[in-house]
Amino acid sequence: MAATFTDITKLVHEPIDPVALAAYVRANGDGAIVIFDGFVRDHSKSRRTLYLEYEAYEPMALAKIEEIAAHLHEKFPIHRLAVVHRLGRLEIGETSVYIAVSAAHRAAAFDACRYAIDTLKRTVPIWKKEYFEDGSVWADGELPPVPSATSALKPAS
Amino acid sequence: MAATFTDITKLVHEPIDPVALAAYVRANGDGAIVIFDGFVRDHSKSRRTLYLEYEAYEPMALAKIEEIAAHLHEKFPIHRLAVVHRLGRLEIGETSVYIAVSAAHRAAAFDACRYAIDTLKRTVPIWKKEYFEDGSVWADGELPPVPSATSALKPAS
Amino acid sequence: MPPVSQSIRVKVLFFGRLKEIAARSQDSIDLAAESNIESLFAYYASRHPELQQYRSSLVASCNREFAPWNTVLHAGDEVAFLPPVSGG
Amino acid sequence: MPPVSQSIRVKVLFFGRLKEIAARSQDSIDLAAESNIESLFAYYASRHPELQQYRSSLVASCNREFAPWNTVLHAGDEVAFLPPVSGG
Repeated sequence: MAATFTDITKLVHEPIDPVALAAYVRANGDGAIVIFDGFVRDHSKSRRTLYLEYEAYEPMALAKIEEIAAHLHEKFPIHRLAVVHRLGRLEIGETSVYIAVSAAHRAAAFDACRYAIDTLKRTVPIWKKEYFEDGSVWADGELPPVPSATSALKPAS
Repeated sequence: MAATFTDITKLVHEPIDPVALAAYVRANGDGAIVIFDGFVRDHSKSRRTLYLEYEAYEPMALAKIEEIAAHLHEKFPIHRLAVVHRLGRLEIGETSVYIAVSAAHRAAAFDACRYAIDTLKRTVPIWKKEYFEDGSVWADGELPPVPSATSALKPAS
Repeated sequence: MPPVSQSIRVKVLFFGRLKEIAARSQDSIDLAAESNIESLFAYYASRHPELQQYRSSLVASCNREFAPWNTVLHAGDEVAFLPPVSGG
Repeated sequence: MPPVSQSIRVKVLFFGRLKEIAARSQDSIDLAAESNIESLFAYYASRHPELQQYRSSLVASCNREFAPWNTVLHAGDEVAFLPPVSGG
């Protein structure tokens, strides 16, 4: 249940610097870092991709990323965490999401890193539009889980 | 069952360059890289570590790392792989092992990276000696699995 | 049941293809008190019929938390209609 | 059974604490034909009794492959005694 105030959780509109983020999460008390680097593929379902555009519901997306970070600290014995997602236009090969997790032992770092990207892709309100030579499409996505109607009813005001 | 001739599998006696290795495994047809960076902790079982020394049965260790790489390509749909282990004296915070795996999809990259480090730690003949203020010890390790006596008997020459 | 006595103003956000269909990224609208997210969506679907086909593949949020469709709205709420997410 | 007619020369490597106990990292030794890895280890344990206590926590390799203790040796083989590995 480490404090999360040392984590980096960000949405950025410029290129992500992986070297700085990996250095940030690294501390001498750790022994392992696991990194996930997601970047723009040059194709999608056999069509050649020209570039991508990501948009987000920024304040909610950032809050959801911070929730993921807090949850990771509760769930896994990890040290520091960096979760950064880029928005706007991205060219082929550019990093869209970068997650780095440090821990004393590798199992926690692997588990936490994977949990982070899996949860991000399922619950953070970010959308990807793929641009091809003959047009563009919104990428297929996942529908986030929503609290059930009954439990989320607000008390009458 | 991709060819493995593009993999990097190395034992080195100088610092590992993570930026170059991450760049090497990255290709525009991929979408994900998972990296494991193992480095020297400043403590071991509550004792303050001064530095480490790694030694290896080098030709066998390299052959075992190459076996792991080949096995990863058989087992997971991954693209490129870098597995580098450093030997000799390492200071606190320095990387001892670096594994980077690229793939079209993240699940394969995570599975392969984790399988690589787990298998390396169990089967590759490398040994770590920990130096403390009041002495040194060979680290506890794992006994590699050995083919059973019966099946491995050589035919009479 | 008390009579509906006043209207409430809420902020509405559209993302992804919904933004393109609604031809706007945000709106501000006055609703009858006790309106819920479902009735708010129905209003926009009546103006942009193409929206209706996405109803089953959307989620909504209220004040930046995912919210069920029957969530009753209050003045000042920020509602967003969110297509399946595809970050990462 | 044919008589043992000749000796064989093998190369032997020691690693980790075994290297310290045997006070050498490698050796070259002539063995009776049909010797196996177990008997080779017994020879070194007779000269360095401390080795014996590690017998149950060692593995051996022959020609850079892990090998069972009853592996029969041949001229030119490279045998290594390997403590539990701790790379990574």
